[in-house]
Amino acid sequence: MTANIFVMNPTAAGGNEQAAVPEALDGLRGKVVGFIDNSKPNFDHLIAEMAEILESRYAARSIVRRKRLASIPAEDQVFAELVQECDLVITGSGD
Amino acid sequence: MANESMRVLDPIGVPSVRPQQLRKVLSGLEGKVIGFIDNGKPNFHYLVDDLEELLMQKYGVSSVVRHRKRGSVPVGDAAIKSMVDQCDAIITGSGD
Amino acid sequence: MAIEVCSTAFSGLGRSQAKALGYPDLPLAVVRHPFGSLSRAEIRWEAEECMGKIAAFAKQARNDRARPPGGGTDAVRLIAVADDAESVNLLFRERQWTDGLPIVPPTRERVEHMLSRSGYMPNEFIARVAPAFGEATAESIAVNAVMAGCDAEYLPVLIAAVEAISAPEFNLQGIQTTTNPSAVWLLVNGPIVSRLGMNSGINCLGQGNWANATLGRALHLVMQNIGGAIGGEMDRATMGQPGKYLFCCAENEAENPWQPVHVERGFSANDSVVTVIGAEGSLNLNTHSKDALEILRIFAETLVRPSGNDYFLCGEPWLIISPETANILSGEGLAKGDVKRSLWEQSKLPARRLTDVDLNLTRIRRIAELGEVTQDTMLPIATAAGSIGIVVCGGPGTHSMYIPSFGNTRSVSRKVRLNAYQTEP
Amino acid sequence: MVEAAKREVPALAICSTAFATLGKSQAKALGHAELPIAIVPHPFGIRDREELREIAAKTVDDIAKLLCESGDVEAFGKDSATFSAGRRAEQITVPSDFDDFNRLLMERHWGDGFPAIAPTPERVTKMLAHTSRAPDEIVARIAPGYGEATVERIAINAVMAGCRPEYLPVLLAAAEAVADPDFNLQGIQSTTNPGTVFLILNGPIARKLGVNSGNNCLGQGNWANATLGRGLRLILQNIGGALPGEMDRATQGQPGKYSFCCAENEEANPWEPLHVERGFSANDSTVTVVPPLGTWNINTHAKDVSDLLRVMADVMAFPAGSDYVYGGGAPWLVLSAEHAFILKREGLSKRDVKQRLWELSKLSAKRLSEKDFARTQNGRRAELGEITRESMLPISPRPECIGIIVAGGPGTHTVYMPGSGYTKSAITRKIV
Repeated sequence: MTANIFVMNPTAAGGNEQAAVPEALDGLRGKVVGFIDNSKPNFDHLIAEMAEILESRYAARSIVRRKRLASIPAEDQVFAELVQECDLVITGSGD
Repeated sequence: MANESMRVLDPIGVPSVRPQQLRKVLSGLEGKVIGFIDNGKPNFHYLVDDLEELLMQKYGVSSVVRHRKRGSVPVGDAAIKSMVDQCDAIITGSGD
Repeated sequence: MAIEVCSTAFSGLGRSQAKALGYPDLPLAVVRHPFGSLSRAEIRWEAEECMGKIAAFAKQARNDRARPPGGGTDAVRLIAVADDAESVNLLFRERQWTDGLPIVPPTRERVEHMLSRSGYMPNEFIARVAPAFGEATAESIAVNAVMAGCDAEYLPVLIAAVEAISAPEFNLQGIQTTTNPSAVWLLVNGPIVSRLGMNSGINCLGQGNWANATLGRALHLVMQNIGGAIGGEMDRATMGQPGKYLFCCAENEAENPWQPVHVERGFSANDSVVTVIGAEGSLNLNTHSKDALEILRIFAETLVRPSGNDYFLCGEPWLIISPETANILSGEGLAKGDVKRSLWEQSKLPARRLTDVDLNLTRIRRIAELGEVTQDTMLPIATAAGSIGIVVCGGPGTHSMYIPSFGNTRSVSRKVRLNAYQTEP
Repeated sequence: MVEAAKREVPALAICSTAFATLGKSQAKALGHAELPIAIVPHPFGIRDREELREIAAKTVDDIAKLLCESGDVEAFGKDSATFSAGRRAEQITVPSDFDDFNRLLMERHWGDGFPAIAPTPERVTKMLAHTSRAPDEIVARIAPGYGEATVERIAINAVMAGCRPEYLPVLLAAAEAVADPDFNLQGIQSTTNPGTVFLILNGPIARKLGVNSGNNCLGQGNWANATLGRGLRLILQNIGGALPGEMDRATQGQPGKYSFCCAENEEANPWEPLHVERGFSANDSTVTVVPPLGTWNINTHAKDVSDLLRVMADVMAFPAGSDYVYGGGAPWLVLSAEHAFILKREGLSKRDVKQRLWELSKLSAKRLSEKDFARTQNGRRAELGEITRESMLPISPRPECIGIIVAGGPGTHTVYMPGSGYTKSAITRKIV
């Protein structure tokens, strides 16, 4: 029989409070939707198509902000503006 | 606890060849043929040029035979055999 | 409200990071990967699909309000396991807490011993480590140091390294989550190098030295365990590189004809300093040239590659110069700054060597720095000559090394905090 | 030197100081510690003609003396470490405390710097159960020390690396592969280049052992990849005797010297997998050894075949590489599935890709430095004939020498691994 030893967990307490996602919207009609473009190839096209669908089919309005680089976070200011103006923000990752 | 020991197997590999006394010596350099295996590194051929001259001048070596090696690739058996047949002693080089 | 659009390949990253940051319910709309190679018609189709999902998310009432608070990993600090190497390693591997190599079991005794001489309090906060932004305390770093096999004396070096990787300009989030093969190269300078017996000479980036091996490894374990970057989940590396196990050496200050890196960066020669560099790989620069100008030309031509993030994003390339070659350059009267300037000038890449797609990306990313980029633009490898890093490492030999950078990263140096006990001669 | 001495001719080596340790250690490892070495200052490559003359004048007397005097025969046979007591490994007593055991490894230079699992007879026996080969069978002799890699010694090092018992057959095949003369392990292990050995697994065994062929397959996190790569490194160092600073002369080395192993992503590969290309059946399991000098990330979002090939070839051609100077046979590309897909979509076979890359990656001899050009003329004359500054140098003797596998997860990355220049070919062996 082998005795037990106690070992310590090497991961960290996230320290990140579990936050609730803000309440869902009651649909898209009349809402302002913001996009953050991650500058990856074709993502601009995807956004353009989605914006067009949003406007023509869901009667929403869209705003697009472009991140300079895919792999660095969007500037705080870009976020602040979008949050101010929009009911829904859509971000992207991947390529 | 700290003084307890266990048995483990030695991980080190050793060649199976038992050492043989391979070192052979010459009675002197007078009239001998010396072979150089040039490792192809920069300047080694100059060093061989100078050594050739000095060995002949100072020690009466009769001639020097050279084989130039290709980079880090081992010298082929045929080349070694040909050098061994021609020379009384062989000098190799490594490093640059 | 926020929704994230991810390509399939990144949905694991999106979900894991949202969860780690405390937003397990953040909606993700997933599109086909790689959408970069889809045609316009296919993109339209993906957009239709994706909008449908987004519209549904927008309406959906959250039905999972009763989620228990707190994540899972921090609930248990001590775990009981059978006291044999196989059981411990199996447990840690199952939980994805290792790099795949055997670890030293981080028992409370070992962790306490690791901390005992460091001068750090166990609960001392050091940094948050991306991408999960887990909290690195002296103790949680010490746990990973024990696992890696570090000696207690190494801990202050590791803690300084964790501070360094967490500096915003290092962009650890990018380094840890990219598809690029980016590792963290840990470079150590100052008196601590000889005190810990680190290798700065022959084979300094290779195996065989305990301090190099275990310090480099411990830093990557911290990045994985505290930073939460697990391969295939938040770590999206396409193939990665062996440097992701560890990438660590010291500068060969004794044979460096120039200022060592830490002095160049404003520290005193007597300070012990770590520098972290986001490295994409390592490329052997082998030339037997003994002529300074020719060496610089050969080096510069080797930097010029039409596929590197240094050019796409304007990076911070590093060169490890062998002592032999550094002495040839210095012998011709070249200061380190001269070498940097010459390399910077000679390594400008004609933009036409990039493919159209890559040139377009470069145009977007470097417009603020370079203005309009055309086929005729000569792209510098870095914003300024001074951004090229130069360090002298290694033993005899004509080999230098190019360490391309991840691009969106700047190296960071931090002084190692040593207490009186550790600085005793 | 040893080769000449074996033929009963007086032999002597001239070593520069930096290589004197290699020379001595290797002669000793081969059981000929008595063979004489004349030492010249390192590096002599940078000396001018006058300085060389002085070095020659100082050395000539040593040479004369060493060739004619019998020297310190006492030294011969003193060190029992150079003797083989037999083919089975000896049992030794070590502390059972984990930390003390690891300290001992450090002191004896029996490892790579990481904690190791103690190779107890029980663990080694358990591992040996996974092969039908006898423990004392010699699988290979590992350069530069030419230590006997018996089945048992390979198992011992595998245990230390942390391998599971069922990984043993992979390392047996890998040890055979690295010892193939065309691989030139002596060159890889003792060079100043950052040479190492990259292991590629193919066939059913990769899945069976859970070897990572996808996301981050060259990075950390997978038990099989990590310990198989490390297991081979311990074999190379402990059995081959390539201790850094002694016989291992790497100027800086590279992180791939700790562990460098993955499986081919056969599912994502649009072509035939590597082992099938090399004449094995798809159901065979194989290991392939490759000698990379580093890793270079080819990151391109190109979606067009000619763009993609042009960029890859442009990356391969650079004037500070060993491939062009020595004309070796193992430059290697690990393609992402996305890049492979683009190439295949346009109808290119793997062979076509190699042919196109080989043509496009020719390097103008003008770009080499004077000294490297002179080496190239010497090193590749037999292959290419007379080389002038106008010559266009191919990266390898033939297009087929360029190695290609498909591995990794999603992403627009291909990893280029330049070859060590003096390996004739990567080597594949069946795992049985």
